[in-house]
Parts: sequence; C-alpha cells; structure tokens
Amino acid sequence: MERKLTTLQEAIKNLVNDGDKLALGGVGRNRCPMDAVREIIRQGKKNLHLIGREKGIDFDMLIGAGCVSKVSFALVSLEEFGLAPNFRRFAQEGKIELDEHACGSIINSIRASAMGIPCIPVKGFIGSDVLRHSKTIKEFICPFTGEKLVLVKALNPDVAIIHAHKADEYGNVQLLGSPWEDIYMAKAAKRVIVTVEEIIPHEEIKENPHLTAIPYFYVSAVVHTPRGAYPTSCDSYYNYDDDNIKEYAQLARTPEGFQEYLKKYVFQSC
Amino acid sequence: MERKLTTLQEAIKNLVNDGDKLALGGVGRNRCPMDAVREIIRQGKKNLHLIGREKGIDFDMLIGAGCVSKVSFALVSLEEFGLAPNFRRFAQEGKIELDEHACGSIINSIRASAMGIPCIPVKGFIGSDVLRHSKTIKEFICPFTGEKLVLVKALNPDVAIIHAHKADEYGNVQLLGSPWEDIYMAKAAKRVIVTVEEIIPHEEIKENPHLTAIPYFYVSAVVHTPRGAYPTSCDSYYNYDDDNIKEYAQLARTPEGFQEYLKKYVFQSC
Amino acid sequence: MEYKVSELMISLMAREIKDGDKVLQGLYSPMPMLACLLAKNFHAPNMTYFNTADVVDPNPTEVPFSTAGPKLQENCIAYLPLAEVFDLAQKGELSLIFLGAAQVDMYGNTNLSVIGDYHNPKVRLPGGAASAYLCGFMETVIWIPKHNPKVFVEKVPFITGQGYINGWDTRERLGIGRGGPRKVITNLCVMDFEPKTKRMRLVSVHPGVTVEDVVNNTGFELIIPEEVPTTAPPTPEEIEFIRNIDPNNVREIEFK
Amino acid sequence: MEYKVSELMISLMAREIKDGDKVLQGLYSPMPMLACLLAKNFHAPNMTYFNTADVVDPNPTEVPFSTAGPKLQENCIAYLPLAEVFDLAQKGELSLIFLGAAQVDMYGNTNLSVIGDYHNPKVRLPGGAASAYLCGFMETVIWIPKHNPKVFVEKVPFITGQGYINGWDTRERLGIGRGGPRKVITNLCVMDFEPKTKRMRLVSVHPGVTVEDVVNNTGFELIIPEEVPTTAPPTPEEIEFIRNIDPNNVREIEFK
Repeated sequence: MERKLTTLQEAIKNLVNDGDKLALGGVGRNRCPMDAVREIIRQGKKNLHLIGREKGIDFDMLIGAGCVSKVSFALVSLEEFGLAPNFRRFAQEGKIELDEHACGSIINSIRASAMGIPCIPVKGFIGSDVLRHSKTIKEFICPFTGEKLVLVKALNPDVAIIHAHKADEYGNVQLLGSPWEDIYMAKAAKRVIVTVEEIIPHEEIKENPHLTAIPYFYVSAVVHTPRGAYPTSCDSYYNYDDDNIKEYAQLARTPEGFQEYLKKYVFQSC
Repeated sequence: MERKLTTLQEAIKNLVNDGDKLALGGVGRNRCPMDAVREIIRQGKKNLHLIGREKGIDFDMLIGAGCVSKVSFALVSLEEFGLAPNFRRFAQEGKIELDEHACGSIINSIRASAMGIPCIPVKGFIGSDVLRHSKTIKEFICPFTGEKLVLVKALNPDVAIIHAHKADEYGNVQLLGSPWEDIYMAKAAKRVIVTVEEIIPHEEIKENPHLTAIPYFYVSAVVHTPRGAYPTSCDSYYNYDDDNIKEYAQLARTPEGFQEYLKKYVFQSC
Repeated sequence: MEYKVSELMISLMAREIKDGDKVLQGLYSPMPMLACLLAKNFHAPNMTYFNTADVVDPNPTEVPFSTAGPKLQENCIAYLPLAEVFDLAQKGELSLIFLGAAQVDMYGNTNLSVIGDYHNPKVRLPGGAASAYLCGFMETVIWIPKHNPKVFVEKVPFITGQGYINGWDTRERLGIGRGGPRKVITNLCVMDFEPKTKRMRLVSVHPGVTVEDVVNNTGFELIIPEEVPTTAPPTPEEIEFIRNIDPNNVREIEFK
Repeated sequence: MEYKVSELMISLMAREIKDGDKVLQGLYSPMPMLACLLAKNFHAPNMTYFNTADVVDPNPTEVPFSTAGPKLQENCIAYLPLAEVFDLAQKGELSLIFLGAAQVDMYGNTNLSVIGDYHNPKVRLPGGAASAYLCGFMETVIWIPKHNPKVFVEKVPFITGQGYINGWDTRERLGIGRGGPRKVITNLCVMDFEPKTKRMRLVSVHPGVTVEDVVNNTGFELIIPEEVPTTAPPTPEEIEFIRNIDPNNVREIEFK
C-alpha cells in the first residue's frame, strides 16, 4: 500500500482542478470538510461544479469566493441563520448555474456513480416543477413492470472531499459518526481527499476490519486536520460553533462583509 | 419495539408460504441457514422460488426434497465434491424452472429490491447466451449517455432467511463475518427470518450502534440456533464440516441415497 | 397549564404519528424532531424514528439546534444513511414525513425554490430538500410556524413539493395516486384537504384564534366547515416532556 | 527444484498480476486464491486482493478449502461485499479476474451452463458465477486444470462467459470492445489470443510437455507459432511459499 499522508496544501493543489465536479461530505453544519474549503479558497480554484445534498456554509463560502460555476444540490441554507447569502446572491445575479435536485435524486445520483452505472431509476418527482426544469432527471417506464418512474443521471464527481474521524497513513478510513453520503461520495469520485481528526497506526485498522468504512484503494490523499470541520461539528469530537456561523450569516449579507469574514477566518488562519 | 424471538418451527410455519420467493444467505458452504433449510424440509413447503448467488448444499437439499419449483441463481455447485446432484437431476428432468443469472445480476437484483426500485442498470451480459435466454435481464440504452447496458429486474423476495452471529430479542442484528448478500437480502424481502448463534441483551446493541448491520424493523423473527449453519461454516464460530458435505455429495447421487441423508440428518435431528 | 404555540404545534404534530409508524425528520426541523421524540416517549413507543443524523431511534437527553447534530445520536440503536431510509420510502414502508415550505397553495403544493422566474429569480430560495422526491409518493404533514398571506398563496409560482397539483384527481391522472399532504399545522390552526376537490380545509383553530384570523391570514379561499372546533391543547405531561428535553428553546428558533 | 503442475500453474497465474492491480478471486478457485497470495507476497505487494470471503487484502496463515471460507478473513483490512467489488469493476477499476470453465472454445468463449439443449439439457452444469457479467467488460485469465479435447471444443454449445464470440472484431461490433480473455493457463501450456483473428494461440508448453501433446488434447486448431518456448518454472522461493501456506494441499483438489 502506498503512503497517502500529505499536507492540505499539496492535496488541494494536486487533486482539485479548476472545472472539477467536487462533492463535499457532511450535512448542514455538521462534518463539512471546512479546512479543505478554506484551502480551496486560498488557492483560488475556479469553475468548480459543487455536488451535495443539504449544504450550508461550505457551499456558500466557495460560491462567495468565486470558486464555483455550477451547483447540484437539494438544499443550500444556513437554517435558522437565514438563506445562504452568497448562494442566493450569485443565483439571482445569474453567476452560477443551478442543477436543482431533491435529496432522493442527488443521493441516488451519487450512489449510481459509486456503483459505476450511468443512471438509476428512482420514484417521485412526477408532478414537481423540479423535474420539468431538470437536465439530469428524466421520466422512465420500467420495461418489466410498466411502472412510471424517473431516471437520475450519475453525476460522477471528479473529486470528493470528506472529513472523517480516523485513518491510517494508507487511507483506510474509520467513519464513526453519522454516515450521510460521505462513504458513497468516496466510492463515487475519481479522486478522494479525506481529512481526519486522528491518524492511527495501520495495526488499529487490522484489529477492527469491520470499522473500515472506506478502504485505502478508494482514497487519493489523507490529511491530518484536527478540528478540520470547524465551525461545523464533528460527532463526538466537537460541536458546531453557532457563534461563528451566525457571524458568517450576518457578514455575508454583503459582498464586503463576506470579504471581511474571509480575511478574518480564511486568509489569516493559514 | 416488538419482541421477535421465536422457535424455528413457528418462524418457518408462519413466515414461509408455499410458492414464496425465498432468498437464502451465505455463499457456497459458508453461513447458509441450514437449520432453517432442514425445518422447511420437515414442514414440507412446496413450490418455493429460491434466490441466491453461489449456492450449494442448501439449495440442493431443498430441491431434492421437492420444496422447489424455480431457482434464480448464478451458480449451484458442491465445488470439489462435484455437481449439485439434485439441482442437476431436477433441471435435467425438467422438474424445476431455472432463471439463470450471473453474480452481477443476481446481486444487483437483490440490491434493487432493497432499494425499492423495479429494475437497475448493470454492465456486462451482452454477447452471453445467458442474456438471450433471460426473462429478467433486458438490453437497455442509457438516455443520458447513450451507453448500451442491461436492466436487471428486481426479484423482490417474499422471504429472506439469513444466519447471523448475534441479535437482540427485537431483531437488531450484528453480522460480524463476511457480508455476502445477507444484509441486502434482509432489506429486500417482505419477511425476514434471522437465525443466530447468540442472543445478546438489547444494551449491547446500544453500546455499539455501528455494529447493527440490520436494525429491528427489517426483521420479522429471530431464532436462536447455535451451530445453525452446520454443516456449512459460521466465521469465527465454526468451520464447515467437509466430511458431512462429502457424505451428502455421495449419497445424493441417487434419489434413494438422498432420502437416506435426509433420514439421518434432517428427520432424526428434530 | 400555560404553553407556547411551539409546544402546541409539537403536540399536534406528534399526534399525527401512530404507534408502529416509521417517520423521518429532516434538516432544519426542530418541531418535527421534538414531535417524534414526544410521540415515541408517549403514545407511539413502537414507532421507528429516522432523522437527519442518520440514526435509528435515538433518545437524546437534550435536543440539538441542528437537527442533524451529534447530540441526536445519543442512545440510538443503529446508524442508517438517509439513502436507505429513502429505499424504505420507495418500498412504501415509510409512514410519514413532516415538510416545511416557504409557500403553500390551496392544493397543498409547496414552493422552496424561487420567487419570480425560475431562471431569473427575484428570490432564490434554498431548495426543497426531500420534497420533489418524497411528495411524489408519500403522505406528508406540512408545518408552518408563521401563518400569513405571503406563505399561503392561491397558486405557488413553482411546485417544488407536489401537493394535489390542480386538485381533484390530478395526482391519480399523473399516476401518483399514492400519498399527498394529509394535514397542515400552523401557529393559528390545523387544516386538511377536502377529499373530493383536494382543496385545503380548516379543521380547528388554536385556543385564542378565530376563524376570521385564519381567513385573514390565508391568501386563498379556505373551505370552512360549519362547525370549527378549538384545537385540543397539549397535556401538562407533554409540555413538561418538551421543556425537559429542550432546555435551550430549540423549538422557538422558527418563530424568531 | 521439483514441483507439481498445480504449483507451476499458480506461479504462472500469479505472474499475470501486476503490482498495483486490483484482482478478484471467486468461489471454488483454489489456484487463483494461491496465485493472489503469491503475487501479493512476492512481486505485487501493492495489488489489492478481493475474494469470495468479501474481505480486502487478507493474509491468511493457511489457506482454506472453501475459497469463501472463514480462514480467508485472517489479517484483512476491511470487509467489502462482492456487490461493491463489482461496482469497482463497472467503473473500470478492477484489473483482472481468473475464471474457470467446463468448456472453452477457440475464441475463448466459456460454457458453464449446459451440455446439450438449454431447455432440455443432457448435463446441467452449475452456472457461470460471475462470467456472463464480468466477461462482458473485463479482462480475464482462464485456468483449466485438465487440458483435454472435452474441455477445449471448437464451439461451445452455450456461451456463458463471453470470449471473443466469433473472433475478429465481434466484441467491438457488439459494443463490448473493452476486456476479453487475456490468457488461458492449463496443466499443459499457456495460451493467448492472436490479436487479429482472436483465435487461441499457443504461447509456451510446460516442461516435459510437447507441442504435439497440446495439439492432441485440444479439440480445435490452435495457432502454433514457429518457436514455442518452454514455460518458465516456478522459483524455489515461490514453491516454498505455496507449500508453506497450503499444508493441506488445497491446490490439488481440482486435479482429483
């Protein structure tokens, strides 16, 4: 097995390209790979196509920083802190293209990508205007049963970045909290960066093979980033910092305020 | 949560009906739910449609005992002990209908059933006579990519029976060895019987929620059957008994010999 | 016993859950989260509670602000990715989901996508999360913390979540007869849908609220039955449970 | 050093595995199992070894008779259901699979289904396991422990596993250009496929075997190059490794 432990700077530089389809792990303000998000902003990546289910500050920051040209999503929101300000602003100004999904289609699109199939049947969508406007969801009749469903296109991310709990230096990953789409994303993407709270010896992996959620061969790079999900939560390790997210929500209401947040929390902290 | 601990006799009587599509866990001579197989034979169930990937003595015994009218399979064999004698005999005499698959289609058929979709695209099969003769695999063009694939029909088992390591009385199951299709089967079937080596207190389930491979709501009945996979293996609990399987292979060469095996190992042991 | 409208709504939502139901609670869903926990600890001990923390039947000592937050993992039985909860839904085994919306129309269609033109929106909303998918085949309960004419509109400009579309048998004609919105629970009242026309209908008004209040705050003509009872209040035990499990007033965040 | 033909075949099969490959070993596959373990412990330490025990990279102290047996779990890194190994295959990330067959024809098509009519068979064979699926898009190596004219037939009556079908560009014309059989390794020789016609071609004969032996035991006209070298024997280190990890002669069961 190849050693894959590297720095965040190297991982983002070598594995995230302008124009990539990028899937980010976590949900809402929980276990988003925020250290990686900040590094992507610092490196000024462009024209990313973001893929995620129910996302918040991670997507909004990347959009506001000008890294994004397209978003495949079921929801982008800061929840009780309001609409995602950059997502809203960039969408309203026509600066980002939206590929609107529902959870069931984006999840199954990622799952189909992980399965290596170009599309997958799912239920629902009929009667929704989401279907009418979608280029990645189409009506479909099952040839065996005659049932009317839709087919969802596999989005096939180029890169997935997830934040996990533990991994060895080869990229064998233990994911000990809520799974969300993190494991599917890691199996769906061509390149995978895993940022982790702890690097553990390979022997610990072998002692508990049932806990290896993502074996090494799916993983391109492992980066040790303690508190790397901050200000989002990381299961038993730390909770979200709602003060920081609230500050973000308030500052990001204006482009100037957003730049202030970036200056304070993204460009200073490196 | 409902208590689901019951006897094998009750579980088979109440949950396996004549004519059911029945999926059986395990692979080859490993972790097949043999106690359940023997009970099905004792209860004289009829017209079962067996579903499984690479099966051996379990399928062959049920076929020989006259319980089976149809088999969906990728392989039925006794490996180094020879062709599965009853499978071969009943197929050659036209007494069972065969729905021949390959591993990739039968697995994905079970997976599609677990996902609640009527069919699923898979690769392969084109150019094989298996496709030409199949009623459950059809050619398909992906409307997004134009790629030529096949669609596999979801077989939707009525009942799945798997042999697992530990469960609580509510049917929360820990599966600590090779997964095979056992978990997919449990999630695919309308009714699920889990036979287990050990019944553990509910508190042990809650202490290790990551080990709960099959939560209670998928499960209809839990039966405590120590060594319930015999003569097939059960991971760290016990190995297969090749002497018994060899004896089976020799006796089952003739219908009379097969009856002798049943008399000795199925009807005596109850 | 005195109670807040959030507590009343949680109690009403909990009562939509029957024992043995399988219920999914989504993201940014504090009241559904509390309703599920209330139901499971009171009248529906055998319900299965799924949520955005991807855990089965948690029983947290204190509810988190994020309804996907780590605290929600406490005392759970298993982890299960949402993908597999949706698989259950596709198999017809999920009983109910609570859905929020920025706008709701007379046929229970919901909008969480845009105000204005879809491609050139006046307000780009967050997106409907599970709506367009689950509303196509599942029974839903819609909860609205701020009942007003901006939310309750004659016709949503964009159907994110399918209600009864154009009413009557539209769903059947589209081949999606199964499911549809069952109830709408707001800070003013409870509503359901008249079986024939599928138009929204008043069921009960909350204590202190008049039928006129509801009518004035609804942007379309609601069906008003001759008798409109007052909504039954939460029991003291329910209120106590909610306050005990929610010392930080997570239940109030949608009312700010 | 003296060696058995099983040991030679295992060594030859191992050499088909390159470092970094991802290789799947199936059920009733003792020689592929030993070949994978040999490769990983010798020239391909970075290969990924998948098998029917549904584990990743096991390193057992002793190989089991059942190639899905519990002993094969020893010292593994992870459990991974075959479904997900096939997902990798569908993504083009699986490098190689070893496949067995009851019959093989001149274009590398394999039969594991029936002798005689499909619906009224003379002999109902066990079925092709992964064949019809993986042979449609993957590179395969076929191993045959008993090279004789009953196994090597002009045309298989039933194509379970796709070889080059009718040869030439048949696969391309069917849209399955990717993959196909790379080598056939038997107890007598090594064969591959002539690039243009896709007909089976002799590569080397094992020590002590003549070209005539191969021709006499093959039921179709094999392409015989002008020079046919003798197969390189296994090294003493390889033989020692095999014997050490297989004290029960699991490697011999296919020769009985």
